[in-house]
Amino acid sequence: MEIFGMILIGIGAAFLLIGSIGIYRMPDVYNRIQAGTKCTTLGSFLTIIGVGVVQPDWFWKTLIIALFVLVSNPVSSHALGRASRKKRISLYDKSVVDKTDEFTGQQK
Amino acid sequence: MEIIAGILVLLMIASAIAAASFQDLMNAVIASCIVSLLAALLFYLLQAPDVAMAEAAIGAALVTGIFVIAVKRTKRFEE
Amino acid sequence: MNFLSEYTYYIGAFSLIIIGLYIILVKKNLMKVIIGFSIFDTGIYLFLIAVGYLREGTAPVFSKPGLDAGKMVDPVPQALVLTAIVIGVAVLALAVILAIKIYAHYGTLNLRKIKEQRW
Amino acid sequence: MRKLISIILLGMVATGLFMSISQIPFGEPGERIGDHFINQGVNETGATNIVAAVVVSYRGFDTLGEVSVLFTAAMGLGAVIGLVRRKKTHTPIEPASLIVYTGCRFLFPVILLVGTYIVIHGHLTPGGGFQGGAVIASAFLLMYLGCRGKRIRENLSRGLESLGGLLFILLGVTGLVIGRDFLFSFLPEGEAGNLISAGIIPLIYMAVGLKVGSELTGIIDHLIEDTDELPE
Repeated sequence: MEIFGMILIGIGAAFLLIGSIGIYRMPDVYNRIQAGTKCTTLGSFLTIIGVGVVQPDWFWKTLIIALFVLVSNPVSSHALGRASRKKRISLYDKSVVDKTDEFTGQQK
Repeated sequence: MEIIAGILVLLMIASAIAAASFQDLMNAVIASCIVSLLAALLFYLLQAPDVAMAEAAIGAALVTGIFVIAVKRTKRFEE
Repeated sequence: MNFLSEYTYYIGAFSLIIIGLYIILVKKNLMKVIIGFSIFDTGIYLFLIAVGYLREGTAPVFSKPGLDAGKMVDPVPQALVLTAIVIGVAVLALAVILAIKIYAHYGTLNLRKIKEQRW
Repeated sequence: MRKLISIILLGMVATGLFMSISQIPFGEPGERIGDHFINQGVNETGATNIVAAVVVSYRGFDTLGEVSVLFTAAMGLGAVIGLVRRKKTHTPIEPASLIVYTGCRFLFPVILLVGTYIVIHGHLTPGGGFQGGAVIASAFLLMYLGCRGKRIRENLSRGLESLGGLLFILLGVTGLVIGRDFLFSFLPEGEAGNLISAGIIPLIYMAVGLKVGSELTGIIDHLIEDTDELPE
Protein backbone atom coordinates (compact mmCIF):
# COMPACT_ATOMS: atom_id res chain seq x y z
CA MET A 1 0.00 0.00 0.00
CA GLU A 2 2.80 2.35 0.89
CA ILE A 3 4.66 1.53 -2.32
CA PHE A 4 1.49 2.28 -4.30
CA GLY A 5 1.25 5.67 -2.61
CA MET A 6 4.90 6.38 -3.34
CA ILE A 7 4.34 5.51 -7.00
CA LEU A 8 1.38 7.90 -7.10
CA ILE A 9 3.49 10.68 -5.56
CA GLY A 10 6.26 9.97 -8.07
CA ILE A 11 3.90 10.20 -11.05
CA GLY A 12 2.44 13.41 -9.66
CA ALA A 13 5.87 14.92 -9.20
CA ALA A 14 6.77 13.96 -12.77
CA PHE A 15 3.67 15.72 -14.06
CA LEU A 16 4.52 18.80 -12.04
CA LEU A 17 8.03 18.77 -13.51
CA ILE A 18 6.62 18.49 -17.04
CA GLY A 19 4.26 21.35 -16.28
CA SER A 20 7.04 23.62 -15.10
CA ILE A 21 9.15 22.77 -18.16
CA GLY A 22 6.10 23.60 -20.26
CA ILE A 23 5.68 26.97 -18.58
CA TYR A 24 9.32 27.69 -19.33
CA ARG A 25 9.27 26.52 -22.94
CA MET A 26 5.90 27.61 -24.27
CA PRO A 27 5.87 30.73 -26.45
CA ASP A 28 2.87 32.81 -25.34
CA VAL A 29 0.48 33.36 -22.46
CA TYR A 30 -2.26 30.99 -23.56
CA ASN A 31 0.04 28.04 -24.16
CA ARG A 32 1.64 28.63 -20.80
CA ILE A 33 -1.72 28.73 -19.06
CA GLN A 34 -2.67 25.49 -20.74
CA ALA A 35 0.56 23.74 -19.82
CA GLY A 36 0.39 25.02 -16.28
CA THR A 37 -3.22 24.09 -15.70
CA LYS A 38 -3.34 20.60 -17.11
CA CYS A 39 -0.09 19.37 -15.67
CA THR A 40 -0.41 20.97 -12.26
CA THR A 41 -4.00 19.87 -11.79
CA LEU A 42 -3.20 16.23 -12.42
CA GLY A 43 0.16 16.46 -10.68
CA SER A 44 -1.11 17.99 -7.46
CA PHE A 45 -4.17 15.71 -7.49
CA LEU A 46 -1.98 12.60 -7.69
CA THR A 47 0.49 13.92 -5.13
CA ILE A 48 -2.18 14.72 -2.57
CA ILE A 49 -3.97 11.40 -3.09
CA GLY A 50 -0.62 9.64 -2.79
CA VAL A 51 0.00 11.25 0.56
CA GLY A 52 -3.42 10.02 1.65
CA VAL A 53 -2.60 6.49 0.54
CA VAL A 54 0.70 6.47 2.41
CA GLN A 55 -0.96 7.78 5.58
CA PRO A 56 -4.37 6.07 5.71
CA ASP A 57 -5.52 8.22 8.63
CA TRP A 58 -5.51 11.29 6.45
CA PHE A 59 -7.19 9.72 3.43
CA TRP A 60 -10.54 11.52 3.64
CA LYS A 61 -8.97 14.88 4.38
CA THR A 62 -6.61 14.54 1.44
CA LEU A 63 -9.50 13.47 -0.79
CA ILE A 64 -11.39 16.65 0.11
CA ILE A 65 -8.30 18.78 -0.52
CA ALA A 66 -7.75 17.05 -3.86
CA LEU A 67 -11.36 17.68 -4.92
CA PHE A 68 -10.93 21.32 -3.96
CA VAL A 69 -7.83 21.59 -6.13
CA LEU A 70 -9.65 19.79 -8.94
CA VAL A 71 -12.41 22.41 -8.91
CA SER A 72 -10.48 25.58 -8.20
CA ASN A 73 -7.48 25.17 -10.47
CA PRO A 74 -9.30 25.05 -13.87
CA VAL A 75 -11.66 27.83 -12.82
CA SER A 76 -8.82 30.18 -11.91
CA SER A 77 -6.96 29.33 -15.10
CA HIS A 78 -10.09 30.01 -17.13
CA ALA A 79 -10.40 33.39 -15.45
CA LEU A 80 -6.76 34.16 -16.22
CA GLY A 81 -7.11 33.19 -19.86
CA ARG A 82 -10.31 35.14 -20.31
CA ALA A 83 -8.80 38.21 -18.68
CA SER A 84 -5.73 38.09 -20.87
CA ARG A 85 -7.97 37.67 -23.91
CA LYS A 86 -9.97 40.69 -22.79
CA LYS A 87 -6.78 42.69 -22.54
CA ARG A 88 -6.08 41.73 -26.19
CA ILE A 89 -2.74 40.12 -25.45
CA SER A 90 -1.62 38.87 -28.84
CA LEU A 91 -1.26 35.25 -29.71
CA TYR A 92 1.89 33.49 -30.83
CA ASP A 93 2.81 34.17 -34.44
CA LYS A 94 2.45 30.61 -35.58
CA SER A 95 -0.94 30.05 -33.99
CA VAL A 96 -3.35 28.37 -36.37
CA VAL A 97 -6.85 29.06 -35.18
CA ASP A 98 -8.52 31.71 -33.02
CA LYS A 99 -12.20 31.31 -32.28
CA THR A 100 -12.61 33.99 -29.64
CA ASP A 101 -14.63 36.37 -31.80
CA GLU A 102 -16.84 33.53 -32.89
CA PHE A 103 -17.79 32.79 -29.31
CA THR A 104 -17.99 36.30 -27.93
CA GLY A 105 -19.16 37.93 -31.14
CA GLN A 106 -22.83 38.05 -30.28
CA GLN A 107 -22.12 39.91 -27.04
CA LYS A 108 -20.50 42.87 -28.73
CA MET B 1 15.29 20.76 6.74
CA GLU B 2 17.83 23.55 7.10
CA ILE B 3 18.51 23.44 3.37
CA ILE B 4 14.80 23.86 2.63
CA ALA B 5 14.65 26.77 5.05
CA GLY B 6 17.68 28.35 3.39
CA ILE B 7 16.15 28.03 -0.08
CA LEU B 8 12.87 29.50 1.15
CA VAL B 9 14.65 32.41 2.82
CA LEU B 10 16.62 33.12 -0.35
CA LEU B 11 13.46 33.05 -2.46
CA MET B 12 11.75 35.33 0.02
CA ILE B 13 14.56 37.89 -0.06
CA ALA B 14 14.59 37.76 -3.86
CA SER B 15 10.83 38.39 -3.96
CA ALA B 16 11.18 41.29 -1.54
CA ILE B 17 13.89 42.86 -3.70
CA ALA B 18 11.66 42.33 -6.73
CA ALA B 19 8.79 44.03 -4.93
CA ALA B 20 11.09 46.96 -4.23
CA SER B 21 12.35 47.31 -7.79
CA PHE B 22 9.29 46.72 -10.01
CA GLN B 23 7.93 49.81 -11.70
CA ASP B 24 4.57 48.19 -12.37
CA LEU B 25 2.70 48.27 -9.08
CA MET B 26 0.65 45.19 -9.89
CA ASN B 27 3.86 43.17 -10.21
CA ALA B 28 5.07 44.58 -6.91
CA VAL B 29 1.82 43.54 -5.25
CA ILE B 30 2.16 39.99 -6.56
CA ALA B 31 5.77 39.88 -5.36
CA SER B 32 4.75 40.97 -1.86
CA CYS B 33 2.07 38.27 -1.95
CA ILE B 34 4.82 35.72 -2.68
CA VAL B 35 6.80 37.10 0.27
CA SER B 36 3.80 36.48 2.54
CA LEU B 37 3.26 32.95 1.24
CA LEU B 38 6.91 32.00 1.76
CA ALA B 39 6.79 33.55 5.22
CA ALA B 40 3.79 31.32 5.97
CA LEU B 41 5.82 28.26 4.93
CA LEU B 42 8.68 29.39 7.18
CA PHE B 43 6.25 29.81 10.08
CA TYR B 44 5.17 26.25 9.54
CA LEU B 45 8.78 25.09 9.59
CA LEU B 46 9.25 27.03 12.83
CA GLN B 47 6.44 24.97 14.42
CA ALA B 48 3.88 27.75 14.48
CA PRO B 49 0.86 26.36 12.59
CA ASP B 50 -1.55 28.93 14.01
CA VAL B 51 0.48 31.83 12.69
CA ALA B 52 1.07 30.04 9.39
CA MET B 53 -2.68 29.68 8.89
CA ALA B 54 -3.36 33.32 9.65
CA GLU B 55 -0.52 34.52 7.45
CA ALA B 56 -1.58 32.35 4.54
CA ALA B 57 -5.20 33.44 4.69
CA ILE B 58 -4.44 37.11 5.19
CA GLY B 59 -1.17 37.63 3.37
CA ALA B 60 -2.10 35.69 0.29
CA ALA B 61 -5.78 36.48 -0.09
CA LEU B 62 -6.93 39.57 1.77
CA VAL B 63 -3.92 41.87 1.51
CA THR B 64 -3.48 41.08 -2.16
CA GLY B 65 -7.16 41.72 -2.80
CA ILE B 66 -7.02 45.06 -1.00
CA PHE B 67 -3.90 46.11 -2.89
CA VAL B 68 -5.30 45.06 -6.26
CA ILE B 69 -8.47 47.05 -5.65
CA ALA B 70 -6.40 50.05 -4.58
CA VAL B 71 -4.07 49.85 -7.59
CA LYS B 72 -7.07 49.57 -9.89
CA ARG B 73 -8.45 52.65 -8.22
CA THR B 74 -5.27 54.74 -8.54
CA LYS B 75 -2.39 54.73 -10.98
CA ARG B 76 -0.88 51.47 -12.06
CA PHE B 77 2.63 52.63 -12.88
CA GLU B 78 5.09 54.26 -10.58
CA GLU B 79 6.27 57.50 -12.09
CA MET C 1 29.31 29.46 7.29
CA ASN C 2 28.30 28.06 10.62
CA PHE C 3 26.74 31.39 11.42
CA LEU C 4 24.72 31.27 8.20
CA SER C 5 23.23 27.85 8.84
CA GLU C 6 22.60 28.74 12.45
CA TYR C 7 20.86 32.03 11.82
CA THR C 8 18.94 31.35 8.59
CA TYR C 9 15.66 32.67 9.92
CA TYR C 10 17.26 35.67 11.57
CA ILE C 11 18.94 36.58 8.30
CA GLY C 12 15.61 36.34 6.47
CA ALA C 13 13.86 38.53 9.03
CA PHE C 14 16.75 41.00 9.07
CA SER C 15 16.77 41.29 5.28
CA LEU C 16 13.02 41.80 5.13
CA ILE C 17 13.21 44.55 7.74
CA ILE C 18 16.03 46.31 5.90
CA ILE C 19 14.31 46.02 2.50
CA GLY C 20 11.06 47.32 3.96
CA LEU C 21 12.85 50.28 5.56
CA TYR C 22 14.62 50.98 2.28
CA ILE C 23 11.30 51.08 0.41
CA ILE C 24 9.72 53.32 3.04
CA LEU C 25 12.61 55.78 3.04
CA VAL C 26 13.59 55.95 -0.60
CA LYS C 27 10.59 55.24 -2.83
CA LYS C 28 8.46 58.10 -4.03
CA ASN C 29 5.20 56.32 -4.74
CA LEU C 30 2.75 56.16 -1.85
CA MET C 31 1.39 52.73 -2.78
CA LYS C 32 4.95 51.42 -2.91
CA VAL C 33 5.53 52.79 0.58
CA ILE C 34 2.51 50.86 1.83
CA ILE C 35 3.85 47.68 0.20
CA GLY C 36 7.09 48.41 2.06
CA PHE C 37 5.16 48.59 5.33
CA SER C 38 3.66 45.19 4.61
CA ILE C 39 7.08 43.65 3.95
CA PHE C 40 8.48 45.29 7.09
CA ASP C 41 5.63 43.78 9.11
CA THR C 42 6.35 40.33 7.72
CA GLY C 43 9.98 40.63 8.74
CA ILE C 44 9.07 41.53 12.30
CA TYR C 45 6.65 38.61 12.56
CA LEU C 46 9.30 36.23 11.29
CA PHE C 47 11.81 37.57 13.81
CA LEU C 48 9.43 37.18 16.75
CA ILE C 49 8.52 33.63 15.81
CA ALA C 50 12.17 32.72 15.29
CA VAL C 51 13.08 34.00 18.76
CA GLY C 52 10.53 31.65 20.32
CA TYR C 53 11.75 28.59 18.45
CA LEU C 54 13.25 25.65 20.29
CA ARG C 55 15.50 23.31 18.37
CA GLU C 56 13.71 20.09 17.45
CA GLY C 57 10.68 21.34 19.32
CA THR C 58 7.07 20.58 18.53
CA ALA C 59 4.16 22.90 18.01
CA PRO C 60 2.43 23.92 21.26
CA VAL C 61 -0.60 21.75 20.60
CA PHE C 62 -1.29 18.56 22.54
CA SER C 63 -2.69 16.82 19.48
CA LYS C 64 -1.85 13.29 20.62
CA PRO C 65 -0.93 11.80 24.01
CA GLY C 66 2.71 11.37 24.85
CA LEU C 67 3.99 14.72 23.68
CA ASP C 68 6.72 16.13 25.89
CA ALA C 69 5.86 19.56 27.23
CA GLY C 70 9.52 20.41 27.71
CA LYS C 71 10.21 20.16 23.99
CA MET C 72 7.54 22.61 22.87
CA VAL C 73 8.24 25.95 21.29
CA ASP C 74 7.26 29.12 23.10
CA PRO C 75 3.54 29.90 22.64
CA VAL C 76 3.69 33.53 23.77
CA PRO C 77 5.33 35.05 20.64
CA GLN C 78 2.94 33.03 18.51
CA ALA C 79 -0.05 34.50 20.32
CA LEU C 80 1.40 38.00 19.97
CA VAL C 81 2.05 37.61 16.25
CA LEU C 82 -1.36 36.04 15.66
CA THR C 83 -3.21 39.11 16.86
CA ALA C 84 -0.66 41.44 15.28
CA ILE C 85 -1.26 39.97 11.80
CA VAL C 86 -5.01 40.55 11.95
CA ILE C 87 -4.57 44.09 13.23
CA GLY C 88 -1.94 44.67 10.56
CA VAL C 89 -4.39 43.99 7.75
CA ALA C 90 -6.96 46.40 9.21
CA VAL C 91 -4.38 49.16 9.56
CA LEU C 92 -3.14 48.39 6.05
CA ALA C 93 -6.65 48.79 4.69
CA LEU C 94 -6.92 52.13 6.47
CA ALA C 95 -3.62 53.26 4.92
CA VAL C 96 -4.76 52.12 1.48
CA ILE C 97 -8.04 53.98 1.70
CA LEU C 98 -6.18 57.13 2.80
CA ALA C 99 -3.90 56.73 -0.22
CA ILE C 100 -6.94 56.43 -2.48
CA LYS C 101 -8.39 59.60 -0.98
CA ILE C 102 -5.06 61.39 -1.44
CA TYR C 103 -5.05 60.34 -5.07
CA ALA C 104 -8.59 61.60 -5.52
CA HIS C 105 -7.63 64.93 -3.97
CA TYR C 106 -4.22 65.65 -5.45
CA GLY C 107 -4.37 63.56 -8.59
CA THR C 108 -1.00 62.00 -7.91
CA LEU C 109 0.62 59.47 -5.63
CA ASN C 110 4.08 60.96 -5.89
CA LEU C 111 5.12 62.05 -2.42
CA ARG C 112 7.44 64.78 -3.75
CA LYS C 113 4.59 66.48 -5.51
CA ILE C 114 2.20 66.48 -2.60
CA LYS C 115 3.05 69.66 -0.80
CA GLU C 116 1.95 68.73 2.66
CA GLN C 117 3.82 65.45 2.59
CA ARG C 118 7.26 66.80 1.79
CA TRP C 119 10.13 66.14 4.20
CA MET D 1 20.95 63.86 -1.45
CA ARG D 2 17.87 62.47 0.15
CA LYS D 3 18.75 59.03 -1.08
CA LEU D 4 22.26 59.34 0.38
CA ILE D 5 20.93 60.38 3.78
CA SER D 6 18.45 57.53 3.69
CA ILE D 7 21.08 54.97 2.85
CA ILE D 8 23.44 56.20 5.55
CA LEU D 9 20.60 56.04 8.06
CA LEU D 10 19.70 52.58 6.81
CA GLY D 11 23.29 51.44 7.22
CA MET D 12 23.30 52.61 10.81
CA VAL D 13 20.03 50.84 11.54
CA ALA D 14 21.31 47.70 9.84
CA THR D 15 24.50 47.69 11.89
CA GLY D 16 22.61 48.10 15.13
CA LEU D 17 20.08 45.45 14.24
CA PHE D 18 22.79 43.04 13.14
CA MET D 19 24.78 43.50 16.32
CA SER D 20 21.73 42.94 18.50
CA ILE D 21 20.40 40.01 16.47
CA SER D 22 23.71 38.16 16.46
CA GLN D 23 23.65 38.15 20.26
CA ILE D 24 20.34 36.28 20.46
CA PRO D 25 20.80 32.52 20.49
CA PHE D 26 18.61 30.59 18.09
CA GLY D 27 16.75 27.52 19.24
CA GLU D 28 18.35 27.33 22.67
CA PRO D 29 16.21 26.57 25.72
CA GLY D 30 16.30 29.35 28.24
CA GLU D 31 14.23 31.24 30.74
CA ARG D 32 10.84 31.43 29.10
CA ILE D 33 7.58 32.87 30.28
CA GLY D 34 5.86 30.23 28.18
CA ASP D 35 7.08 27.32 30.31
CA HIS D 36 4.33 27.81 32.83
CA PHE D 37 1.72 28.00 30.08
CA ILE D 38 2.97 24.82 28.43
CA ASN D 39 3.24 22.81 31.63
CA GLN D 40 0.07 23.96 33.35
CA GLY D 41 -2.06 25.17 30.43
CA VAL D 42 -4.01 21.99 29.87
CA ASN D 43 -4.78 21.59 33.56
CA GLU D 44 -5.69 25.18 34.13
CA THR D 45 -7.75 25.94 31.05
CA GLY D 46 -8.62 22.58 29.51
CA ALA D 47 -7.59 23.64 26.01
CA THR D 48 -5.13 21.41 24.19
CA ASN D 49 -4.05 24.22 21.88
CA ILE D 50 -1.81 26.28 24.13
CA VAL D 51 -1.77 29.23 21.75
CA ALA D 52 -5.55 29.46 22.07
CA ALA D 53 -5.22 29.27 25.83
CA VAL D 54 -2.70 32.11 25.82
CA VAL D 55 -4.71 34.27 23.43
CA VAL D 56 -8.08 33.84 25.08
CA SER D 57 -7.44 32.91 28.68
CA TYR D 58 -4.07 34.14 29.92
CA ARG D 59 -3.96 37.24 27.77
CA GLY D 60 -7.70 37.61 27.23
CA PHE D 61 -7.80 41.21 28.30
CA ASP D 62 -5.12 42.12 25.74
CA THR D 63 -7.12 40.33 23.09
CA LEU D 64 -10.12 42.47 23.97
CA GLY D 65 -7.94 45.53 23.47
CA GLU D 66 -6.67 44.23 20.16
CA VAL D 67 -10.17 43.50 18.94
CA SER D 68 -11.12 47.06 19.81
CA VAL D 69 -8.11 48.32 17.82
CA LEU D 70 -9.50 46.36 14.89
CA PHE D 71 -12.89 47.94 15.44
CA THR D 72 -11.34 51.41 15.56
CA ALA D 73 -9.47 50.84 12.31
CA ALA D 74 -12.62 49.67 10.55
CA MET D 75 -14.57 52.60 11.95
CA GLY D 76 -11.93 55.05 10.78
CA LEU D 77 -12.04 53.47 7.33
CA GLY D 78 -15.79 53.89 7.18
CA ALA D 79 -15.47 57.51 8.30
CA VAL D 80 -12.84 58.31 5.67
CA ILE D 81 -14.92 56.70 2.94
CA GLY D 82 -18.00 58.58 3.97
CA LEU D 83 -16.06 61.84 3.98
CA VAL D 84 -16.30 62.41 0.26
CA ARG D 85 -19.67 61.28 -0.99
CA ARG D 86 -19.27 61.19 -4.72
CA LYS D 87 -22.26 61.05 -6.95
CA LYS D 88 -23.31 57.64 -8.11
CA THR D 89 -22.29 57.09 -11.69
CA HIS D 90 -23.15 53.56 -12.57
CA THR D 91 -20.41 52.28 -14.76
CA PRO D 92 -21.58 48.98 -16.16
CA ILE D 93 -19.58 46.18 -14.58
CA GLU D 94 -18.92 43.36 -16.92
CA PRO D 95 -20.19 40.13 -15.38
CA ALA D 96 -17.86 37.20 -14.93
CA SER D 97 -18.19 34.29 -17.30
CA LEU D 98 -20.48 31.39 -16.53
CA ILE D 99 -17.64 29.09 -15.50
CA VAL D 100 -16.25 31.55 -12.98
CA TYR D 101 -19.72 32.35 -11.67
CA THR D 102 -20.61 28.70 -11.13
CA GLY D 103 -17.19 27.91 -9.69
CA CYS D 104 -17.43 30.72 -7.17
CA ARG D 105 -20.97 29.74 -6.25
CA PHE D 106 -19.73 26.21 -5.64
CA LEU D 107 -16.58 27.15 -3.74
CA PHE D 108 -18.11 29.84 -1.53
CA PRO D 109 -20.01 27.53 0.89
CA VAL D 110 -17.05 25.14 1.03
CA ILE D 111 -14.67 27.88 2.13
CA LEU D 112 -17.25 29.20 4.56
CA LEU D 113 -17.56 25.70 6.04
CA VAL D 114 -13.80 25.40 6.42
CA GLY D 115 -13.68 28.77 8.15
CA THR D 116 -16.41 27.77 10.57
CA TYR D 117 -14.63 24.49 11.29
CA ILE D 118 -11.42 26.35 12.04
CA VAL D 119 -13.24 28.69 14.40
CA ILE D 120 -15.11 25.98 16.29
CA HIS D 121 -12.12 23.67 16.72
CA GLY D 122 -9.83 26.46 17.81
CA HIS D 123 -9.17 25.08 21.28
CA LEU D 124 -8.30 21.58 20.03
CA THR D 125 -6.28 21.98 16.84
CA PRO D 126 -4.32 24.86 15.30
CA GLY D 127 -6.76 27.55 14.36
CA GLY D 128 -9.21 29.76 16.09
CA GLY D 129 -11.18 32.93 15.83
CA PHE D 130 -8.60 35.08 14.06
CA GLN D 131 -7.62 32.53 11.42
CA GLY D 132 -11.18 31.34 10.83
CA GLY D 133 -12.41 34.90 10.57
CA ALA D 134 -9.76 35.61 7.96
CA VAL D 135 -10.79 32.52 5.97
CA ILE D 136 -14.45 33.56 6.12
CA ALA D 137 -13.56 37.04 4.93
CA SER D 138 -11.56 35.60 2.04
CA ALA D 139 -14.64 33.57 1.05
CA PHE D 140 -16.60 36.81 0.84
CA LEU D 141 -13.76 38.37 -1.17
CA LEU D 142 -14.07 35.49 -3.64
CA MET D 143 -17.81 36.08 -3.90
CA TYR D 144 -17.37 39.80 -4.47
CA LEU D 145 -14.84 39.17 -7.22
CA GLY D 146 -16.53 36.24 -8.90
CA CYS D 147 -20.19 37.16 -8.66
CA ARG D 148 -20.20 40.90 -9.20
CA GLY D 149 -23.41 42.52 -8.11
CA LYS D 150 -24.11 40.16 -5.26
CA ARG D 151 -23.52 41.87 -1.96
CA ILE D 152 -24.39 41.28 1.64
CA ARG D 153 -26.35 44.00 3.31
CA GLU D 154 -24.25 46.49 5.17
CA ASN D 155 -26.53 46.41 8.18
CA LEU D 156 -26.05 42.66 8.46
CA SER D 157 -22.27 42.82 8.58
CA ARG D 158 -22.34 45.74 11.00
CA GLY D 159 -24.85 43.95 13.20
CA LEU D 160 -22.87 40.72 13.29
CA GLU D 161 -19.74 42.65 14.13
CA SER D 162 -21.44 44.42 17.01
CA LEU D 163 -22.89 41.11 18.16
CA GLY D 164 -19.42 39.56 18.27
CA GLY D 165 -17.97 42.40 20.32
CA LEU D 166 -20.95 42.44 22.63
CA LEU D 167 -20.72 38.69 23.17
CA PHE D 168 -17.05 38.98 24.11
CA ILE D 169 -17.71 41.72 26.65
CA LEU D 170 -20.78 39.96 28.07
CA LEU D 171 -18.79 36.75 28.55
CA GLY D 172 -16.14 38.78 30.32
CA VAL D 173 -18.58 40.63 32.53
CA THR D 174 -20.34 37.42 33.53
CA GLY D 175 -17.19 36.49 35.43
CA LEU D 176 -17.45 39.75 37.35
CA VAL D 177 -21.14 39.21 38.04
CA ILE D 178 -20.62 35.85 39.70
CA GLY D 179 -18.01 37.37 41.94
CA ARG D 180 -14.74 36.45 40.22
CA ASP D 181 -12.36 38.16 37.80
CA PHE D 182 -13.03 39.61 34.41
CA LEU D 183 -13.09 36.81 31.80
CA PHE D 184 -13.28 34.16 34.52
CA SER D 185 -13.99 30.75 33.01
CA PHE D 186 -17.31 30.01 34.68
CA LEU D 187 -18.17 26.91 32.66
CA PRO D 188 -16.79 23.48 33.63
CA GLU D 189 -13.55 22.61 31.93
CA GLY D 190 -14.57 19.14 30.91
CA GLU D 191 -12.17 16.56 29.59
CA ALA D 192 -9.33 18.02 27.58
CA GLY D 193 -9.57 16.99 23.95
CA ASN D 194 -13.34 16.90 23.60
CA LEU D 195 -15.19 19.39 21.47
CA ILE D 196 -17.23 20.70 24.38
CA SER D 197 -14.53 21.49 26.89
CA ALA D 198 -12.17 24.22 27.97
CA GLY D 199 -14.75 26.44 29.63
CA ILE D 200 -15.50 29.64 27.80
CA ILE D 201 -12.58 29.49 25.35
CA PRO D 202 -14.66 28.15 22.41
CA LEU D 203 -17.40 30.69 23.08
CA ILE D 204 -14.96 33.59 23.12
CA TYR D 205 -13.24 32.28 20.02
CA MET D 206 -16.62 32.12 18.27
CA ALA D 207 -17.27 35.72 19.23
CA VAL D 208 -13.83 36.72 17.97
CA GLY D 209 -14.37 34.78 14.74
CA LEU D 210 -17.72 36.45 14.16
CA LYS D 211 -16.19 39.84 14.81
CA VAL D 212 -13.05 39.41 12.71
CA GLY D 213 -14.93 37.82 9.81
CA SER D 214 -17.60 40.50 9.61
CA GLU D 215 -15.05 43.25 10.21
CA LEU D 216 -12.78 42.24 7.35
CA THR D 217 -15.79 41.59 5.13
CA GLY D 218 -17.00 45.09 5.89
CA ILE D 219 -13.60 46.53 4.96
CA ILE D 220 -13.62 44.70 1.62
CA ASP D 221 -17.20 45.73 1.03
CA HIS D 222 -16.34 49.39 1.58
CA LEU D 223 -13.35 49.20 -0.74
CA ILE D 224 -15.20 47.45 -3.55
CA GLU D 225 -18.23 49.70 -3.29
CA ASP D 226 -15.93 52.68 -3.52
CA THR D 227 -14.28 51.20 -6.59
CA ASP D 228 -17.50 50.47 -8.40
CA GLU D 229 -18.55 54.07 -8.34
CA LEU D 230 -15.48 55.10 -10.25
CA PRO D 231 -16.38 57.93 -12.63
CA GLU D 232 -14.67 56.94 -15.84
